[in-house]
Amino acid sequence: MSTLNVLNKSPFEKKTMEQCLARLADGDSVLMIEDAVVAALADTAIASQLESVGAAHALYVLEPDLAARGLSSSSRLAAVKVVDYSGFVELATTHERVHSWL
Amino acid sequence: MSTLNVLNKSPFEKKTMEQCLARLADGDSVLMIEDAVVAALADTAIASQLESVGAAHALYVLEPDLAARGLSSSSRLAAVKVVDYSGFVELATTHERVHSWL
Amino acid sequence: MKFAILVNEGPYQHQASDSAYQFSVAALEAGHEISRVFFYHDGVNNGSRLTTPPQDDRHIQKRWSALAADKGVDLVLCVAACQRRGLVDEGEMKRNGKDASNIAEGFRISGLGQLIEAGIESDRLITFGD
Amino acid sequence: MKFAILVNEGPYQHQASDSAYQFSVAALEAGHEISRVFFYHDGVNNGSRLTTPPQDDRHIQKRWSALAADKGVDLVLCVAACQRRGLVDEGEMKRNGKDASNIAEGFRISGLGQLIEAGIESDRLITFGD
Amino acid sequence: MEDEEYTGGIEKKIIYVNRRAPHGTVYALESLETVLIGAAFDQDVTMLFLDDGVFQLKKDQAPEALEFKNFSKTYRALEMYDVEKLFVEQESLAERGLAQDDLVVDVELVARKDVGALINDQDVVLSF
Amino acid sequence: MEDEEYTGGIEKKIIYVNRRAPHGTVYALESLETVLIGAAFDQDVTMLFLDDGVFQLKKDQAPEALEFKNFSKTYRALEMYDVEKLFVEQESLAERGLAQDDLVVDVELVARKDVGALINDQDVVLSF
Repeated sequence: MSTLNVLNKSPFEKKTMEQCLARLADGDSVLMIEDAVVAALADTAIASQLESVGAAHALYVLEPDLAARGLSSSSRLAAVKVVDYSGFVELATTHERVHSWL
Repeated sequence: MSTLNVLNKSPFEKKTMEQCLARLADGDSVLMIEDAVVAALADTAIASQLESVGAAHALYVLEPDLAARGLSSSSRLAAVKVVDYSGFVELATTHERVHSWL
Repeated sequence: MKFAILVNEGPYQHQASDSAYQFSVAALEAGHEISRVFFYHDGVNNGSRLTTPPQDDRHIQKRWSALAADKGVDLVLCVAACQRRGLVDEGEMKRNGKDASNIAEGFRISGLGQLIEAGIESDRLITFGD
Repeated sequence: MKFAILVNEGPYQHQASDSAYQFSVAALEAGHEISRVFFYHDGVNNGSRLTTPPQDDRHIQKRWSALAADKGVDLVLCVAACQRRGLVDEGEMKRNGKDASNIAEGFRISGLGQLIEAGIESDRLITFGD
Repeated sequence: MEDEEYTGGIEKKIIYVNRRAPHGTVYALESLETVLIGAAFDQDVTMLFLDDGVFQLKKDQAPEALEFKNFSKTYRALEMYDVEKLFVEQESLAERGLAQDDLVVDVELVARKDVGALINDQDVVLSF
Repeated sequence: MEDEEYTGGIEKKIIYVNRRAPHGTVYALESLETVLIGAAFDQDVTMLFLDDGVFQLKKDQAPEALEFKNFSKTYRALEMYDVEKLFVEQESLAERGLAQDDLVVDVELVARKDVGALINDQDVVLSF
């Protein structure tokens, strides 16, 4: 009964991401969209924190939102998989519910 | 040439407060309004951090916004002075500029 | 699968309405159904026919209206949110003694029950907001 | 002292418009001047005359309009923000081929230059937003 | 609108996740409105207060000077609408220097480590 | 409107404080619009990029697939409008794994400890 947790805010701006990650259940996944995609970058101040979450949970980032911000070819965390909107739709179907952390 | 820095977001929700406090100049003051008033409480997880800022800078909190949230009679940080809207106006005149951290 | 979409922010200020639209298009392309898009809070501002965005920018309201016209998607604006923000159809205009309406084609105004119902009757509810 | 006020958010969703109003009232009571209130981004939504908030709630648009009528405060809505969000006066209605207007009394639509000018010519510019 | 009745025959578990302080934004008020309207649908409703959402339940709120509605008393009326599952995360309270005594209504405390499981027991998540 | 000229005779120091990532909200675009319109007023303008605001200057932005305007090239045109003081906080870049090479335009780096003094040297602060 796993949840797709959707994050749309930068972890440098809001505490939403850390607040979400602290409440993940086994089997839960995380999708980063909009300004949250900056969390997928390697070499940031929060990279190691997210990398360790990636050991236990599937992490995804939305490609068009990366591209919009000029981050498509930036080095990313190994744990993060890139999806497009059809991948987002697919993730919404393969998890039992979607929880947008606002 | 000091600045009145105005904060309106809870430090538990956004990083705005810590980002503002890291850039204060000598003589700058901080006014907490709207959801930022929760930072004036004693006994929170961020109280000691704010108390130390209060040693070097004047800290203010807006009374009607405290009252709205049921925090008027809660114990507050000793460093924080309470003002009403006329005090807010007064602070805006006694500082050379007002910087709202959005 | 049957999706319901909740949009909490108005056009242009936040990406929320754009993301909701792109998700809806992708879901329809994948053969899924969008049973309803419910616009709540500032989200009701997506439904104004009086917008004139710059010509080199996307027209958010028209994109939503086209989704209603072409794919039959049910676009519902929360009535209480509309009243607080000035979104008005013919019925609301008369009821509240206003002298104009501004709601765009394909949108309808109704109650929060439509959100609850969409949550109950769809397979997934996806929220886009701030 | 001469204050200019910048409002970046619409009514009811955020406290910003309320805070800006309360500050303005207090400044006027203290004998200061409010040279202009500039409504930018979603802030332009404060200027719609089509709102009907619940009777037990404050009427944000009417409060602003009363400040213009009673104290002569200049209430300016950013034209580009209005076009993206559907705030329309008679001039914009004709210019953009719209079939209705929705701007409230006491508000006028003008360009961003009015914000810059207010920043230059006032003693303090105070911003209220999200 | 408050009187509409749901005859679709489906009963789902719906959780309202409340994470913002009241009054700074409209979300606390709107969440309560949705719960009250939703009561007519006879669903299995849970309200969860996390992070700054715990401030929504703080006693002694007095927003009248700002001309805001004081809706905090409404939480006490939820029982009459058969909304009885109110969960508050205990770590969220502690981080803000609050205790159960500070709240307007009786709630059930939940530990942070159990929040994920609580949410995963639901059919629909509405976040405010 | 772009042509209006200011004849008030006052020259002030105006700083634009940009703290948000582009595209997620409209602020980056609007800040640029205000700077361009403001150029006609012949003021002493500074643009400061702090925190996520540094992403506004990131090279290779491609928001066209989302039907968003790609306004990032406009930063290079600011010089023609006599807007030449672009400051970027170096700690903000470093925390995000970015370097000066990643930016579309030449900027002056400023250390976090000097940001307060830079702001206190201004008459007007516009925050986006």
